[in-house]
Amino acid sequence: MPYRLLRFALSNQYREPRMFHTPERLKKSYDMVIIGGGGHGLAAAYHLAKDHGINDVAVLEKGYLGGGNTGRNTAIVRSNYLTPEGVRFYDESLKLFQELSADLDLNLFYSERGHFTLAHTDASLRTMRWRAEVNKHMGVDSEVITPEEIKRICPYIDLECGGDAPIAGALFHPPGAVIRHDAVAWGYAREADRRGIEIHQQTRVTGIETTDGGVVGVHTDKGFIETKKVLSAVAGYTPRITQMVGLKTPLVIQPLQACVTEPLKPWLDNIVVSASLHVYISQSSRGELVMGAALDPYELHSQRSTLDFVEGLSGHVLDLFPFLSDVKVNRQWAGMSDMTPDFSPIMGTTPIEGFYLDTGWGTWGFKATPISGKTMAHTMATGEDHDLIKPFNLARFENYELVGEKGAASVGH
Amino acid sequence: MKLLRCPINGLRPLQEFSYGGEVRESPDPASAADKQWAHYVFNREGEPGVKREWWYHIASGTWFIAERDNVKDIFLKTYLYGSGEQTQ
Amino acid sequence: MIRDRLPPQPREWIDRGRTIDFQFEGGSCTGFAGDCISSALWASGVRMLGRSFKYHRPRGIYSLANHDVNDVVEDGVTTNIRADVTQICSGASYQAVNTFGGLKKDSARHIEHLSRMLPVGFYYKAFHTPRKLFPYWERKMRAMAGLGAINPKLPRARTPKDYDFCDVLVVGAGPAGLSASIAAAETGASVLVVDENLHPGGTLGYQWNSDASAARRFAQLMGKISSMPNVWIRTATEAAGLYADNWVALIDSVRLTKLRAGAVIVAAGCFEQPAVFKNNDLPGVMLASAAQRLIARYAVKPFQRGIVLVANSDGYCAAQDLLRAGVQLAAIVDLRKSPESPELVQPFNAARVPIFQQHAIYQARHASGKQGIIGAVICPIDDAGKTVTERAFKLECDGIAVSVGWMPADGLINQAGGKMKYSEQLHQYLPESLPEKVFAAGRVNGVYHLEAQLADGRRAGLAAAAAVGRNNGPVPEQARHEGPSPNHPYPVFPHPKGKAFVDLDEDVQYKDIVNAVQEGFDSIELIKRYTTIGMGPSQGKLANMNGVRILAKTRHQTVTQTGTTTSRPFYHPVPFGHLAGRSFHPHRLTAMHSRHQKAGAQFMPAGAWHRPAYYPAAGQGRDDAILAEVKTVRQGVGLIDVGTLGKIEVCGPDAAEFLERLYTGRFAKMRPGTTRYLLMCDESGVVIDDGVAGRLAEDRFYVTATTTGADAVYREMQRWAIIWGSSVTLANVTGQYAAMNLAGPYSRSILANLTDIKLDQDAFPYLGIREGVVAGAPARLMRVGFVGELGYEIHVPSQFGGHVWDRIMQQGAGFGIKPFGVEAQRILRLEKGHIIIGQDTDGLSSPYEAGMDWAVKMDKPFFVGQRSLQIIQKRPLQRALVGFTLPTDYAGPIPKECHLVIRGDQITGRVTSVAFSPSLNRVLGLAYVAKDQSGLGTKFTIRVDGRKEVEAEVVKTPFYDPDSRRQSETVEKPREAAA
Amino acid sequence: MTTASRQSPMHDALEHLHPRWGQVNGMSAVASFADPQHESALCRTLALADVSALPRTLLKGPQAAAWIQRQGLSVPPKIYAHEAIPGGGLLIRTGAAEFFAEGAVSGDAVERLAGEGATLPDGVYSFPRQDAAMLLSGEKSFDVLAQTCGYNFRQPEMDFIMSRIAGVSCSILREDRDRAPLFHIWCDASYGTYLWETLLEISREAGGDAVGMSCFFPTAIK
Repeated sequence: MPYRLLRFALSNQYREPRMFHTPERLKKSYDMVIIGGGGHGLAAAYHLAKDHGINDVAVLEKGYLGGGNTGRNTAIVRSNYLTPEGVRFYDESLKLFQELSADLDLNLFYSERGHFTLAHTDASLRTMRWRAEVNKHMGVDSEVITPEEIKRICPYIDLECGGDAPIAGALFHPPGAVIRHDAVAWGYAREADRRGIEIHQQTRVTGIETTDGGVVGVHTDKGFIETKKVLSAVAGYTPRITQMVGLKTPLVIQPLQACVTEPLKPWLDNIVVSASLHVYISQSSRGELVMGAALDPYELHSQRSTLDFVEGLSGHVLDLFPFLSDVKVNRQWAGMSDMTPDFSPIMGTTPIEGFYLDTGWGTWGFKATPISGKTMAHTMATGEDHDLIKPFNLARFENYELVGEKGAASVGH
Repeated sequence: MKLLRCPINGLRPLQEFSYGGEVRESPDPASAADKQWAHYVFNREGEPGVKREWWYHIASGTWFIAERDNVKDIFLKTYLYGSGEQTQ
Repeated sequence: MIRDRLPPQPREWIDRGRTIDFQFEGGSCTGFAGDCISSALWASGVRMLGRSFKYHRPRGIYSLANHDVNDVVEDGVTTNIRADVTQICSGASYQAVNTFGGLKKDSARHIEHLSRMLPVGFYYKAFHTPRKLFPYWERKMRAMAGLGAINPKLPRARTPKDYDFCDVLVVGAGPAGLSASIAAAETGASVLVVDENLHPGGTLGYQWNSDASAARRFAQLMGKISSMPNVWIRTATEAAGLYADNWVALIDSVRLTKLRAGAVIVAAGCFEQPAVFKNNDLPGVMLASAAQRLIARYAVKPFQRGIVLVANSDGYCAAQDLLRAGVQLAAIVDLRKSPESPELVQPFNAARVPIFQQHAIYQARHASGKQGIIGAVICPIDDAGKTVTERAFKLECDGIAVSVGWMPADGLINQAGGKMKYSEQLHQYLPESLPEKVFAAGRVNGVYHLEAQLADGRRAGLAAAAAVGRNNGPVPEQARHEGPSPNHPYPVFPHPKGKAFVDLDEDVQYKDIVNAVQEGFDSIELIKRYTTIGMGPSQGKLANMNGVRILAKTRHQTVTQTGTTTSRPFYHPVPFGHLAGRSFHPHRLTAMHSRHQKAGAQFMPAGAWHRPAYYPAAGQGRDDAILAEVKTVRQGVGLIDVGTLGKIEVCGPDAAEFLERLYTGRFAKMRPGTTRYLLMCDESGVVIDDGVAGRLAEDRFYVTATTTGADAVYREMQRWAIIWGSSVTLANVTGQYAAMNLAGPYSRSILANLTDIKLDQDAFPYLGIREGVVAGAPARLMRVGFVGELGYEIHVPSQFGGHVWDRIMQQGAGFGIKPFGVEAQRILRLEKGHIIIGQDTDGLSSPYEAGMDWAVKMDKPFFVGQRSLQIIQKRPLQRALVGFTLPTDYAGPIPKECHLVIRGDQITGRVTSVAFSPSLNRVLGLAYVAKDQSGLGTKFTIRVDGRKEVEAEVVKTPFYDPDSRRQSETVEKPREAAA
Repeated sequence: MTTASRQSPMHDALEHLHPRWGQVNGMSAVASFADPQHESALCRTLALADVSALPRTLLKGPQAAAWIQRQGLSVPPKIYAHEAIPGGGLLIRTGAAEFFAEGAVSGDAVERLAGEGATLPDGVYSFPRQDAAMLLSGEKSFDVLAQTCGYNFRQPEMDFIMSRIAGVSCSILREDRDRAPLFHIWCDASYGTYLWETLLEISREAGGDAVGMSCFFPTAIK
């Protein structure tokens, strides 16, 4: 047993300090305000303080830390994207994730499992090869493998998929990992808090004040704050924020659902994704199977669950692993995904001076948490879009310069 | 599963339909500036609220308009395009 | 041996006529039919039924109501079987899950000695440095986690699902539910009552076990219901989820029923809540309602000498049941100053059972190995509810029954978006706002007295009937609970040493919550995620309430200020098999499918279709088969099934105008009898589909679309027709027509003998379309050039497809005709430089990038995508699709589709199509390259497998027969065939 | 005039059941699979039959209604209303200007409606309907439908609907025969084999089976 655990045994009292504080009240003004106390907002706060020495920052969270999509996604980390812009960005993220437990001194259970994206048709196999080639070019460990190789690494999988959609091959991404998602938010919050950044939970933004095209302050249900720089990092709630500054975006909010089974002894080490079956599945360190599927088919600003989601998902899980018929689904939930037309994020500066966007995270936001925090912090500190996110600026749409990730992201969690 | 009332086929489960996106007025392509057109092509009314949407009943091939509260996920009324007439 | 079986009980569930033998942990046991695993074991004197999740502490019966998640077994077939609700099977052999070396010897039990090192969230604070060691620790932790093990041998269950409908669904067949169903049914509504228990009755079946008047009530209710034709009762059926518009998932042992209910009445009763004290988890400590279930349902004596911890009259009733069951009562410990009424106490005075008012159990004392309890430490509590430990004293007992309060089973209400509000008077949650057409009845409403429950059920039944338009009569006011609350506001008695559990699923202790708050996890949602309280298989039904109370107390808040977590589906976990059902996989077959099967075709999926990929001869490999098919078409004649192509008829006065607005080309001036290529863009100017338009008449076009695009294209056509107000009549006839392409030099010679249509070059030129009869069937013929040989696409009503195919194959036999598949067609069209939408284009390709400028008529007044293309035109082209070849003598690895075009360290494009062309005897393909690489003769580099680099040259397309002579040349019947 | 032989979309699935074949409108159609008494008994409990051999057409266009009237047929007044075709057959209004006609084993009403051998007037267009057509018959047909379709077929107003069965778009008409429920089911020919096999599997689990056309057209099968 590690010494760190012994110290618990050696003390009579429980001496663990607070991870984060609850400030008495909002100050009159801050250098910067971050809307959204999820992974992205907290990571941005952490990097503002750590990389740029800026700590006069308030993080405003209408609910509780990591209560949005940070705590609702299926916690998969990977970088086997399709476009060079995407791969470069997500691979930086993955590298930060690998060191994150040490950097935040919190065990985030970062667990490299190997990530399969199954192909059931030669058309999807072509896309897999496209991704693999781009990935390899960018130095990312990613390979198209045969059904036999899949079987060797993941012996329980039924290559026939119940006969309806036999597996033709897969994109295999060894660094693909899962991680304890809530802890990511807590770790960033603790380190930001430790560096003097204020985290205000249960604080709702009600308006953003601008004069001649620039931000001057933020209205909240706890009073007005003067500030010149505001970051919106609220995923599914982004349209409500952009509305406050009169900014139009391509975002459409659609629910993404997920569910978990009762805990089982470990049997599935890998992360298995099938785009055409619309299912992705991994086993958590608690032993639960964590699963998700495609987006719900229409716009919705709520987190309701549906029965047809879990029916369809179950059918596809059994196509892959027929012996799970008697395993029980314990709980289902949903998050609100902020979808973009090209399945790439919208990040950085906007036409409104001092208003920064970190959105368009659709179904791929969690895996970008560290890098979006780092690049958005840089962008806010310097006023210039970080190089990694230049391709993702909102202006790309009116310039017809989309970054086509669709082939990699459709169900590529 | 939700129920949706098709003006032709009546009240049916949502799985019989497919979603066609918001009803959007195209600016006049001849007079619209490039930015204005790009705005029409890419941007959406993403805010929560009551929207006019296209819905399609698959089995019968029927397009119609639904006014939906996309926060409560409640269909307020549905009617055929052009006929503002309400169907309960 | 059946040590603790009681004499017959009035409404017991067991069949004493049928004994059942089974094994538990290797030992043989006997029970009666109708016993659940837990009751049969308990009756045989087994006390340790399982071990806990984290510390592997012994656990016994706790709720006997589907919440005993520590008493979970596997039977060698399936796993995570809940012993407290699963009936024993004869011959079954049960093992407790998550033990290491068996339940008794479980080596993991030693973890508890380390428990001081494993406080809440310990795993967040260690094992991560050095990083390379974490995988080792993770393996160890994963091995400890999890309950049952999967059985990879288990075959897939395809259990049927079904749909059902009713006016009113009543969840819960207890007093409130039964009376609600009667009231609703009396209005004429169709009523379905579901209850997760094997038998109806709810509390009437165990809490009122020995109350004669309650028994009479029960008989009346059941009698009435059996006399009503419009009430159905489904027992052993659980309402697992309540979704939008009263869409309800009903789960029984074999199937999922998807029920559409007009209205839903939640009369699911309450969960009895535990008290928190040291060792409150060990075998022998149980909820009073569990003890009553043991007695009333299974006729099992819960223990020999017991203590009853009470905070309500239900506890006194339970104590009486225990006395009647022959249990010696060491004491009744009442948390309150005094009971509701003196009558409650009298029977116990008579039986000389000491009653300690305003006392609490401070600790349960355990036998060695914690496999049972031997006594309790009791001490007074002050007015603030704190234990006065210096006045503590011990009593001996082997069981403790806890009756300190209830929480409504409000899961369905929460799922449906209803709001529950904590009542500081009743100390439980009560419905604040109910969703439309959802109602609550009975104890969910905080109504506890039997007659009041019946009245409240009646009210809910009438209200529900009114909601579905069955009842116009008056709906009475809702009854309220009278008298003191049955729920104690804070049944929590911490102990400085030892473990007092709040959540038995997850082994969450009192101190874990206090410590988590100290670390800043001070909202209920954060507490849940940090301590994992409520995350276990029972979803915190017995844990969340006390968790909230402890958090509230620690933060000096009220329970209302503290709030609660949202409960989500499912009410109880549901098997994948039930949810998946048969899982239908609809697929489409062409009219000639059986012909392809007989010809030994290898099929490939295309959307929902199965299409022949190629037809290997015996012993022939894939590539050889495909090359042979290509040769056949180029040098002789082949026949391919193209029935999966989208086929849409566009008719009416505006037909031509409509196509001009929808597609990029011009169609107004097309002469009837001709065809023209179609290209479709979306509004952003991206290429999305293509096909051919054949003009059959001034007002009638026959339009094809890609196999996978057909449905979407037709759907968008319908929508544009509405928006534009076009006077067109559209019909998607994709499935109505079989279609085949007869291609190759001999095609005309073959067809000539089968049709009345004049085929000679002048009568039926290239790109013509004709209607007539082929092989006796009404047909449409198109001369199209996709594969680049003389060819005829033949469309006939699908029922004729097989016949026409056969006749052509017979007629072609003399010409060596062969069927060919999609793979050969891909090579043939590639030789002609024809692109495939979706393969040679991607989600962002403009017609200009795809080299389709020729198909785009920008000078038209309007077409979909035109305005965006005007913008795109102004911008420098980033990439271009070009044809390329490798040197004829090239012998290296052949590039594959999606291999990259590389310049320096830059990706400038990718290969979209590539193949060895048997006709040109060299490798050729299509690729996206940078604009400045797209000039004819330009050399560029493709990186192939093994990071090798291959130089390719940009060449003009079509590669094969550039001036398309072969599409018009005819070749007479070959001599050898004539002979 | 066509001389070619037609085949049911389910032909091969039927062939596997070794039926007694007959001829209907130039299509080999199943007369029966088993003893006729047994099959007609099944029709009262649960039976599935392929009736794809019946002639069908789809008429569309602003003048369609007028054309139908001119053929001496009464035009169904509103969408999804239907009329019997004299001499056998059905005419269903499937849209404001859309009509679906199915003939019987004899007669040429459908051919005339489709304008075969004549030219249709402007504003009327006819299209082939090569549907996989089935009859689901008997008391237990409700159980089969309950496993495959989310529509409540027991509600009294159930008449003609377009919905999904086992994931396939279908037209469904209820038309009871001598007090036994009878459902016409039409779907795209390409889904025929899948839908037939799915419905047959479920029907057999429920004690039903496939029957021939003779059950419904006793004299007509040659």
